[in-house]
Amino acid sequence: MIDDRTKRNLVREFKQSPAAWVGVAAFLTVVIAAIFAPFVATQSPNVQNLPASQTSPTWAYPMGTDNLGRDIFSRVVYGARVSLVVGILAVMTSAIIGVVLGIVAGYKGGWLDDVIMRASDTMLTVPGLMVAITIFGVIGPLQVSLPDPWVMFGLVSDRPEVVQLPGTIIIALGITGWVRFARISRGEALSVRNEDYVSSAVSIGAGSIHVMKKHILPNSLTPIMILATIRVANAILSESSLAFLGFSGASVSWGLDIAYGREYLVTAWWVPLFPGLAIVTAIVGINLLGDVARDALDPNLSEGNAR
Amino acid sequence: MLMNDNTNAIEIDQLSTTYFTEEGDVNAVDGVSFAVPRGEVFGIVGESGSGKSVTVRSIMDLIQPPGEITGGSIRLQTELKEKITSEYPNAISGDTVDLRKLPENVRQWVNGREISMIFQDPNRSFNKSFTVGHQIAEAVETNARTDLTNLSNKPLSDTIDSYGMFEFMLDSMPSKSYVSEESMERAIELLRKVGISDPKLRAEQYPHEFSGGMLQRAMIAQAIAGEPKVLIADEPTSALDVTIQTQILDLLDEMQRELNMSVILISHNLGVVARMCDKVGVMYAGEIVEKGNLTDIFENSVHPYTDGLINAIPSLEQTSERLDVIDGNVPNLIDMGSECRFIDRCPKAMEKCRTEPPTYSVDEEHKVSCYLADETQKSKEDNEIPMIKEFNKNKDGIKSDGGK
Amino acid sequence: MSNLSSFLIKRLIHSIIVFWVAVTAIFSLRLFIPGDIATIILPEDASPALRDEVRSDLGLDRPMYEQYIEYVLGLLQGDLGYSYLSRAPVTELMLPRLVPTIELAVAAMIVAIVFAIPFGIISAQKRNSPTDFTVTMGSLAGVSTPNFWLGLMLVLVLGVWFGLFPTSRQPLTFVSAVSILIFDQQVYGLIDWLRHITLPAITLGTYYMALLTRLTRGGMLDELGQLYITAARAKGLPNPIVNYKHALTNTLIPLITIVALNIGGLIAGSIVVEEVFAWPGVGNLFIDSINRQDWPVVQSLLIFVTLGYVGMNTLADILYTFVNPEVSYND
Amino acid sequence: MNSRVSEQSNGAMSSIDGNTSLVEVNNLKKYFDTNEGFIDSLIGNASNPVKAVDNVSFQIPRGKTVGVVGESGCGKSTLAKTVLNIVTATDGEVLFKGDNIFDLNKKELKEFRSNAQMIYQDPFSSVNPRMTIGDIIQEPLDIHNRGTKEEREDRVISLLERVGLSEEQIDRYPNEFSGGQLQRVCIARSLTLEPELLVLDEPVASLDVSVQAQVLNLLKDLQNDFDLTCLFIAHDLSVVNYISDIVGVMYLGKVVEIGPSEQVFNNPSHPYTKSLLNNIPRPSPEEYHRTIETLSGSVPSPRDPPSGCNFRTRCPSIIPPEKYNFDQDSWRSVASFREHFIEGNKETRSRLVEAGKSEELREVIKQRWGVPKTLNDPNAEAELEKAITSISNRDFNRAEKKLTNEFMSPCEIKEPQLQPIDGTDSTQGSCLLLDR
Repeated sequence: MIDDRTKRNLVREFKQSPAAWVGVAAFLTVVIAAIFAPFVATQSPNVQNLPASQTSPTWAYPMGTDNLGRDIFSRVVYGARVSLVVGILAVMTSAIIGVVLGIVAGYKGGWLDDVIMRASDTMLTVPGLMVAITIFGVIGPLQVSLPDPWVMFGLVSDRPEVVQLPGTIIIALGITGWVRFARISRGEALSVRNEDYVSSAVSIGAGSIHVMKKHILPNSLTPIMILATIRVANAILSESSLAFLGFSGASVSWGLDIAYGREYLVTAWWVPLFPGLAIVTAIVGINLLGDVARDALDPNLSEGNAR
Repeated sequence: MLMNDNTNAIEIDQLSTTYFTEEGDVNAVDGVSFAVPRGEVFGIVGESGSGKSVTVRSIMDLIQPPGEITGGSIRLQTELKEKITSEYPNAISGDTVDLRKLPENVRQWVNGREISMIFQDPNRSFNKSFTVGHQIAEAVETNARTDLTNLSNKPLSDTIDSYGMFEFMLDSMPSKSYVSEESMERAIELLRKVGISDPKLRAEQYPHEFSGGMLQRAMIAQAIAGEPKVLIADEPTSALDVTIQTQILDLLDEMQRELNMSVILISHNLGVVARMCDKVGVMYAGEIVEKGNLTDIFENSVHPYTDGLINAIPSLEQTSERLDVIDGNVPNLIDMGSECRFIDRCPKAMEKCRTEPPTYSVDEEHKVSCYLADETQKSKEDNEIPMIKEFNKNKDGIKSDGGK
Repeated sequence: MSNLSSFLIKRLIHSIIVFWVAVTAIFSLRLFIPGDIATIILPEDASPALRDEVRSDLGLDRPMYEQYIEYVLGLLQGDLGYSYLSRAPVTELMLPRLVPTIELAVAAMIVAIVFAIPFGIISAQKRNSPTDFTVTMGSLAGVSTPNFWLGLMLVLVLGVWFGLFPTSRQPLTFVSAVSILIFDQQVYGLIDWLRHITLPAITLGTYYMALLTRLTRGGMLDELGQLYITAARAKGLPNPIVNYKHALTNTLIPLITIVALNIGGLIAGSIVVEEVFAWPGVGNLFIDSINRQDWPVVQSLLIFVTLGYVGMNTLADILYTFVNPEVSYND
Repeated sequence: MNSRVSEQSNGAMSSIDGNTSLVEVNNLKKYFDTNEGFIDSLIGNASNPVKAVDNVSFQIPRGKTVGVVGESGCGKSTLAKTVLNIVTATDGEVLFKGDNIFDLNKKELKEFRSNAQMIYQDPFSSVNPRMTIGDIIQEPLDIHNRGTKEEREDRVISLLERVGLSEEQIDRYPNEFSGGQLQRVCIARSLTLEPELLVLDEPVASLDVSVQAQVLNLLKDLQNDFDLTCLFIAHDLSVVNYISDIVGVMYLGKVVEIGPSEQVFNNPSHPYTKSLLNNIPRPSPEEYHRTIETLSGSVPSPRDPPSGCNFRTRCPSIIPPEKYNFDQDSWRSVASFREHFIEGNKETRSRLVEAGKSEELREVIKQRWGVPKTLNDPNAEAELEKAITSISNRDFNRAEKKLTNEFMSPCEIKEPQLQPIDGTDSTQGSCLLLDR
């Protein structure tokens, strides 16, 4: 998928803009924390150690402890897991549904286009967060727990074997997300459809499946990729907001810890501070990577001499 | 031809503009020189990538980063010489003013008053959110507000900078508008002058309600608002149909004669150039390779590129079996070597073409930078080094042809 | 039929269809609600007979389409039904909370626009300069900061440590603050209102400000690259006219529709911000009704938001046609 | 391209027998209706279609090139797309080797598609930026899945070399090529399936002169080697003259003149063709300030074309009414006064009335539309005077009726038909002047 021209653009991108490096650094820290959580975390996130409750950040507890003496650093590291998984899963589901519907609606047009566009108009009238909260009200937290591979293979001990994920949030974000993808890919399909290379393929006798696969989709990918990065960032924001409001099934989550830390805002300011910083780091990383992807994938951003 | 008798409205000498891109320094314009006597039309012909558009935008100081004018001088004949001499003595050379030696704001002020420009695509040259009449009146208003012909005693740069952020805030109040009543009248008068029917009504309309030809007329009206000495037309009719093109070319001709302007006409269409121009310069890869009057260029041209260009056009009268063709493509202008830039496409390339050919004078007006000129007529070789030429001119202004 | 009026009617019909579909979707929530309404309302030990009586009283035993028609007709007359818990009409519950939410939303929008437009312009003017870099990084941070965490931090730093802003909860409404100003010429009402609304407005407005700055900067850069700007410079126009009169107007026109489209984001944001500042707005009511399964209130709030959104969008489209001359004639 | 002389004998138009013409277009119409949405019909927006192609008929003889020229908005591009059934026609038929391509079923249509290819104006937008050059040329073979993988690759390489590109460029991307090179790739792609018919929609319009010459030479050679029949659309008459055997001139959706290009270019008969040829600046010193009689105004909107002959609003030789003898200038001035007055809005009429009595009114009319003080034909002058007096005493309808009855040109009533022009072999023109 990555052709050599995109590689050249990527190299140029990283050579020139420091922002690209910051983006990669931020994103990688979050990804590594998420994948190797048991190793990175100094102790299990749920272990309570009452005598050490509310200690300010020291070497033993780099981010201090909450009132039950739980190590904030470990909780933040495990929180990365929930946020990333939710972000990626939600965006993947909404991307697949949205892009397929959008491309077909944009290229085929006709009644399918009208139906999809009317449905997406209606979905957009209510903000995603409210829809998510309503769905939560209807079907409850729907906890999903996945076994932690590291612990399962016994590579590490006294860490939680199970990762609890907020099922409802993933579904809700998936449902509200597809609309954005549908609109973007429909717009792209509409504009690509008028290009001469598409009408040339049609005039050679290509079927619509062939045209959509070979011409419409590849040339609509750039804006979809950029939207994907924005939606991942947005999903993480929504997940933490919902957790903050109490609508999340996960046991460890950045939003939850911030809500939890609210009472101790004055006495132990570090409890709500660090999870928030973690969220900002993750989203800044993703947004910067989105900018890099946009420049790298742009087909006409190449070295043609000054015409 | 830097004739001393002040017949030249504008003289361009060794103008160079370079684009500093990541891939390398593209010298889009490299040592271009020509002069346009008052009331004459000078045509610049060339294909895309030859640098003709960059040349005229450099004259108007419209080059945006990463582009930059890196050399040469743009000398303009202007009655305001005394005013300028008193404040910017170093900008004076002979009886002309070198625009490149003027500060940025004065240079900007010259646009629209001494030199103005019309562009190829009229639809994109007007702001779609304002009426055509208003935009023309803007041009009139700018000239009126800093009209120096009455040579007020205030220094030049003060009058120019009199319009800043504060004045703009004031003018954008609904009650007060930058454009005064008189300017609007003058704009309507200009619209009538360029042949637009019921101009009062049309002035209130927006650019998208004009046809291509009508909008180009409006652009010409806007360009002559300040009665400039020099008018630059960058491919004025390339986006128009043939029948409309003739109307616009006739209008340009009429305006040029009426205001006795010098015109620099840019075009890739040799027919348009033949119809309008007194003298023609053929540009290739950032240089003027041949320049002269119409018969020099169309009938006894020396440079192989000029021949190739003329023979490549299919003729209307008879149907030739095959067009004789220049093979290959325009070279990439990054870090050009010193050899002739046409060398790898030239059917008559010689070994000595490896070094940059000097400019030969076939006759008084006909200049060509190609060794073939040397071969054919053994014409007067002229390769004075530019520095000495500069010195000669200032010393006693003797006539010295030079420049490619 | 002039082009313009046929465009307006087309736009209205479109909005009505969208609103109607949304209302139907919200109504159909009733099918998915877990358990039985009566069980939610009555204590566990209530007898089945009592439950049936409550159900028929609320009209839940009639076929679904009848309930739907009754619901829609009720909507048209502004009757949003009764809260399951407090038995009070939903309108009574909602209206008093409307004012604080609208105040907050408008304040947040003002904060966003007042800072975003100038920042966007300056960073576009001085491209790749230090100011441009700081503004871009600032707006990136603004877009990546969760508003509830930002609120907490503002309260901590500005409220607790520096004590500039009150952290207590009883704000006056703008109307009462102004009435104090007018009737008994006391300015304390207004100051108090201002001190209370600043932090929530900044919290809610930050995301918006960052978004608008990026859009203004991008739009301005696009416009400055257009041929008509080069032509304006060739005309000898002074810089303020070229940059602000020509480039800025064309940058702002598309922003109208984008701002309207993002109203949804603002309402969602206000739910979270109201939770952080315990702001007595519609957001709080929404969360309580969800937690307490008070569905009529939830549905009415959803419909209210939809109405607001559809209304704002139609308004934005109409405004867009008046501002952008090209659109109104040949839509 | 066999030389022009031999072609004269079997005149393209005269021999109507089926086998010499590969394509026959009869009464082709394509109307674009903008207001047919569901909500539009609800509000009752009247639908006035844009008549892009309005009843066009011509033949393309096998092995020949038919050129179509005309200004922008005359419908030549729509014609190209409708002939290949890429855009569905409103009416009429297109016979390819005898059978109408509009009635073909899906399979037959795909077969026709492999036989008829199209080349577009902008090379940069007619190739998929994300495909390599090799894939682009090979795509037609993949669509019709002809031959094995190796056969397809060999075919692509041979075509690449045939159009003047080299084999190593096969894996390069479009943004590494110039406009001229990309147009060669499009030509190679169109020849992969060895079509019989090639439709070219302004193929060299966006290329520079030297590159244009290279592509035109390539097209001429390929037409002989591949025995192609071409429909060549362009706005540049010299290019069409160079490449086509038969030329059709279009104006506002209709063909106003069609015939052997030698004939049409050297002695055109239709006034529009004459002024089109006259308006083109020649690249030679004699062109300097050559006086050209320019056409007034611009192309009217295709949404409501002028009644009768579409060209009448700009025609330099519009036919005056038979009953008076007018010279062309005074007739044109009276016609334009009448037209402005009848469809003129309140403002034009009120300005006329303010002028007061008929003498000053006559002066205003002379000044505004150039109507001479006294017409040379006495009874025409009398009629005009009557009309003007009724205007001055505000009786607009009487003035309108008078002007319409007395000063109506046949060009405004009768719509000219395309019919052979005597004195030419097989050239057709549609102008009332021709059947005098």
